[in-house]
Amino acid sequence: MPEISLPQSVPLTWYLILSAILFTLGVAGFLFRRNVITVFMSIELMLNAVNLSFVTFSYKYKQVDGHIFSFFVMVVAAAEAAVGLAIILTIFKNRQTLEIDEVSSLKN
Amino acid sequence: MNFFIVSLIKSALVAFVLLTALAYIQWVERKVLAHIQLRVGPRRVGPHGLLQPLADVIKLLTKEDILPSHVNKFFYFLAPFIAVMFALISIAVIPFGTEIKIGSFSTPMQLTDLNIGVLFILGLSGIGVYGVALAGWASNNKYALIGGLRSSAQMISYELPMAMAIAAPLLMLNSLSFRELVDGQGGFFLGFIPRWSIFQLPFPQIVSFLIFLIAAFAETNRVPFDLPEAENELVAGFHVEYGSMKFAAFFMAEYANMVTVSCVAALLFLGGWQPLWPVEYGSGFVPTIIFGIAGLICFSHALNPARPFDRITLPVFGVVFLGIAGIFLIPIAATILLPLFWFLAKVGIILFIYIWIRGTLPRFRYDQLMNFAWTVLFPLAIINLFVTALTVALTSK
Amino acid sequence: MQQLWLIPLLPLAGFALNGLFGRRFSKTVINAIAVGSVLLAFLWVLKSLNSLGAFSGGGLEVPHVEHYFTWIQSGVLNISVDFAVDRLTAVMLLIVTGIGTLIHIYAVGYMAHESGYYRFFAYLNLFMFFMLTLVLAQNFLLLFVGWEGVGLCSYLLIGFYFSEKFATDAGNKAFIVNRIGDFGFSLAIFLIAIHFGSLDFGSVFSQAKNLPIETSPGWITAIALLLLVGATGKSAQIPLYVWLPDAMAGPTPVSALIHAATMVTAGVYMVARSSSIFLHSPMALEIVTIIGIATAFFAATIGLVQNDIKKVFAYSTVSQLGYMFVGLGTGAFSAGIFHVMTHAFFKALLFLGAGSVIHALSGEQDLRQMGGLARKIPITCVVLLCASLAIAGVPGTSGYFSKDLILESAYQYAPWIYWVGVLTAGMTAFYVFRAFFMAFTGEYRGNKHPHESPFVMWGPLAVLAALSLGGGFINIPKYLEPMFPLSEGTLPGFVALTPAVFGFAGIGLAYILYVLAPGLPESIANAFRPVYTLLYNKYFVDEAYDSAVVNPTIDGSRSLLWRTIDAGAIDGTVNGVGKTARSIGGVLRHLQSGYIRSYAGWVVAGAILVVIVMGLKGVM
Amino acid sequence: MVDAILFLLFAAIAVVCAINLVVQTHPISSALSLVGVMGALALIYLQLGGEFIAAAQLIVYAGAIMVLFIFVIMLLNAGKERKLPRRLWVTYAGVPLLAGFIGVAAFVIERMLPPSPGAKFGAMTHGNPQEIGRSLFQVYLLPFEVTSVLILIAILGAVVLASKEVE
Repeated sequence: MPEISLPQSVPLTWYLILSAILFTLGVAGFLFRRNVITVFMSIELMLNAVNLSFVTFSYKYKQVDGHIFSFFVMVVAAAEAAVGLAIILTIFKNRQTLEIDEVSSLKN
Repeated sequence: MNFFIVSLIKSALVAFVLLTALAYIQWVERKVLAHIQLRVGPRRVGPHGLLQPLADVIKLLTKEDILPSHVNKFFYFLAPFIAVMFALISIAVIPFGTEIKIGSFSTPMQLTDLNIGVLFILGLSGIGVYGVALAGWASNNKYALIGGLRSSAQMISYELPMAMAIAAPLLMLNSLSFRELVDGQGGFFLGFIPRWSIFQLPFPQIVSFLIFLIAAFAETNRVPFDLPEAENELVAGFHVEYGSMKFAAFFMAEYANMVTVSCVAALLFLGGWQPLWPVEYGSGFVPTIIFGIAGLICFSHALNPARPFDRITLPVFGVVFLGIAGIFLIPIAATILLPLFWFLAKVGIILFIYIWIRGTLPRFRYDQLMNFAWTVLFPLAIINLFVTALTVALTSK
Repeated sequence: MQQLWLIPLLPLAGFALNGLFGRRFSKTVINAIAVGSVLLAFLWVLKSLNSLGAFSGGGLEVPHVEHYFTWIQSGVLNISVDFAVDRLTAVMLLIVTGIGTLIHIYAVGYMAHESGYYRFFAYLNLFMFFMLTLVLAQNFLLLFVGWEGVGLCSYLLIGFYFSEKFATDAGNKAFIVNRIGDFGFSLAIFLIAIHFGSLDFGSVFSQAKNLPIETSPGWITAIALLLLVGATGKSAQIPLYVWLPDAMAGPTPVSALIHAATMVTAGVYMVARSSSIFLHSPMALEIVTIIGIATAFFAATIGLVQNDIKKVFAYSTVSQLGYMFVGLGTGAFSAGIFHVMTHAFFKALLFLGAGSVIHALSGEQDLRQMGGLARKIPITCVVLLCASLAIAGVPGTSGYFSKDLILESAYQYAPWIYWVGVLTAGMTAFYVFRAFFMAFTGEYRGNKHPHESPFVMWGPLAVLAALSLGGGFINIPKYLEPMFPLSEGTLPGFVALTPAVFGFAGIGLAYILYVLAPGLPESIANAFRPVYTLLYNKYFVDEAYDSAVVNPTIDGSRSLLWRTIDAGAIDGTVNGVGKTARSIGGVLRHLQSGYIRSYAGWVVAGAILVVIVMGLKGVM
Repeated sequence: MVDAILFLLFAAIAVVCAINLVVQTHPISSALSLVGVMGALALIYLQLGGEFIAAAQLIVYAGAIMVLFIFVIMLLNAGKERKLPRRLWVTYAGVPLLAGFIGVAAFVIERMLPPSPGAKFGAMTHGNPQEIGRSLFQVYLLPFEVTSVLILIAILGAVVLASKEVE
């Protein structure tokens, strides 16, 4: 079997690819899960993936800005979680369901 | 590789000491509570029940390991591990004293000096919640569930005031590494008042210390904030379904958290291993005197023993104490041990306060708890932080 | 820096306070704010002018400019908000703030029983703000801002009794007619910006000075004429004077302040300000003169037969403005400004006096319903007498000096203009005193119970009376000489005398017709019935405008714009768009499942597409 | 060498947890796997020299947000998703499509990113709290303040939504 040789330092593309994978998985979760909370968590997963690429580029350019941005992303995610979960609670109160497809009053 | 070996040795040492300490803290707690309530406490196993912890461990190990049928197995097993793991990890960044120098070789009395140690501790304490929450959820039992809910809510709520309170000394000492923090608290005002955070102007530092202590009580689910495991409401709260070693894990986790929090308090507010007054006024002899007195007391008691075997045990303890007192007189040993002594003394005092309060105070009601967190503690912490920041900004040139 | 910005800002603050919170204020507070702000502005004017040495000999020969901030910066055009004071501005400032203060005080008494009290004073303060901006502005655009602002305020105040149809109509009329003038003005500004590359007075006029005098009409003439259009709009000259008489629908203090003393003279000020442009276009000057004299004459003739006291004074305002334009056109700019000042005095006084009469008769404006008021309201009678003397140009009064200067320069320019002017002066004297006699002598014909006005009203009147008698001795032309050199050259002696003679003649005639032989005017009117009707109906100018301009416009817009274009074309297109959209949407509607995840699916598909395309690009 | 091994380790953890998040039918399992992802990412941040971000990731995300999630899940006592007869192609075409897309993305990244020196632990020293604080309170002060306002609004919104009045 061919022996694999690991590079001395991790190519930045690996990080980006990881971030891409995570993001795609997040999208998949968003699309294929029907539980509101899981969907919401998939969104968080996507945000995390984005953060990863932020941090990576901030490493590439040896600047702190990327970190700042991901910090902001976190803050926004926190706010989003607060409101989103409140909304979910309300939905549950009103409809006794977490199935996202049953919350489709937008239709017609 | 040298680094790895040293780290291995140190971590093994710390682990051993910590685990034993946990066991014995529990013994101390039982004793103190007993005395507060005018009881004797454990005294059957070994002299003054000193071997009680050992007996407990054996009991817990040998108990039948029950697996309730209705639980979610994976999480049911995962929860205690999470709890104990994160409780124990956090000790890694706690420094116990200054550098150890033996010849050319020197290493800090600390597993790793993270330059964001404080944040590290905060993060771990945040993750520690999962243990409790999962336990409560996985046991699939309404008491456990309520306990889990309570503790998760309570921990989230009290983390904010805690972080705020911590932020105040960080502001003044301008660092996040425990070692630098402690070094920053060295020295004395007017030559005799120590420069510990709680003595620092702006005087609200005492406030932040209190806030931190209260929040810490809540974080560790201790009385008066022990609602997650309130026996008379929730049977035993989140760990009602746990037995034997898994229960022990939660137990250890709780005490480990106590220790960590006390260490943090000592490091951030009480100046870590900085002595209470300068060496030139003989603060170096405090341990010697204390242990000496202890030894003498042992001997005096041995003269008229309360129990037959005290005739043997007390002198032994007397000798041990005097020996320790002697060790503190050896200069090389002293350089290493004095800081250790001061640090452990402070931690011990805080731990004693823990136990004391448990023996004294009743329990909050849940809504009172939440109200207290959000309407009293949190604003107070913010104001305190603000005042501190203002003072720092004004005093710093 | 003299902090000139404070001058307009004070009334603005007053406006803000009264406008926002006036509803809750008590009348005393409103008075304090409104009058106080204007009074403060006046005092500040005095202070800054004093510290600029305006009252000493050589002060303010060069304008004192204050730059505040750059307003518009586009290419070469750099318009900044600057205020400037030179002697001309100083005179205008004093007139505006001084008279303004007096009229504010007067209004406190006059409006005491009106509703919308705070609204009135808020508008009045706003007007002061814009007027001062207009006067202080150092470039055309800022001046235009003030210009439009005063227009707005005049609209608001004419329509103050907005419950009355005629008031709102008058307001609209004033506004629309002014639009025409402002259109010309804005065109002029564009031309200036094109040709001088700047709107700043300093640079524009300094460039203009070096230009050759246009013998044949060129772009300078164009600019001048367009400016003139604007001026005719604002200063109620032929052909755009029609709004001013109707503007009397507003409260009398408004008529006095805006439509007699200050705003309507803005046009005169503007022409005088841009004198260095006009001086380079003799043709424009000629047109100015002709318009002025024509306006003066026709307005006077109309004024002869009006029965509404305020209408009479309104037409006399128009005709006096005509005089000012004659002054400007004949190159005696300083005389024009001089007349602006004196006219501000006596015309404000006339209106306020009329207002006092109306107040006394609780709203009666028809001269035929008055008479014999001299005994009932003596003070008003006296002050009105002073004003009438002044406007009639009785020697020694303020009106005499300014009018005389204008007529002299008119004589140098062209004798026939002089003679028309003199004739007009006679008529002016006649109709003013006609009104005076009809109001104050003879028997009281009305059925009201006249009562003298309170002090707050006749106090200002007294001050104005003093000014209109003695104001002529303030030698404005001398003061303005550094800007507008006086024309020297000797004139035949009669030039200075004839106007006075005609004035006395007019007074005498009025005395004969309305005091000695009250029946005579009726018979004369019957004798010259057609002429009388013609005059009484103001030459049917309004009707002419209606049939010539207004109705065609209305019909055109109704039939063509509304029915055809709007209803047909535009609505058709809009509805058509709507229909198509709906039909397309009907198809696309099936995409909108209402399931969030299906939406997200589409988004993702798009994203994937983008990524793939980018990837291909990256590869290629 | 070590860097690579560590990275691969953490990356593996992250990916496995993420997949688990997607495939698990019970929200709490998903939540925990998400926490796992976050932990792994925090370690990766550390490797990239983002000390502060790593800590923040732990404290804010794992310590607060996810606890909130779990709290809500426990509060609503949400059960498994009920199985739907989902169409075959979703199951059998979805996964390969996903993999294919990820491949494309990876390819694109490889091609488009200019070659640059790889990451080594400790090579990036700007991620420490001091630097973050400095640029946060000097360069990005306004965004920072705005975010705080945003948070305030979010809190209010949450309170209003979750209050009893909602029927």
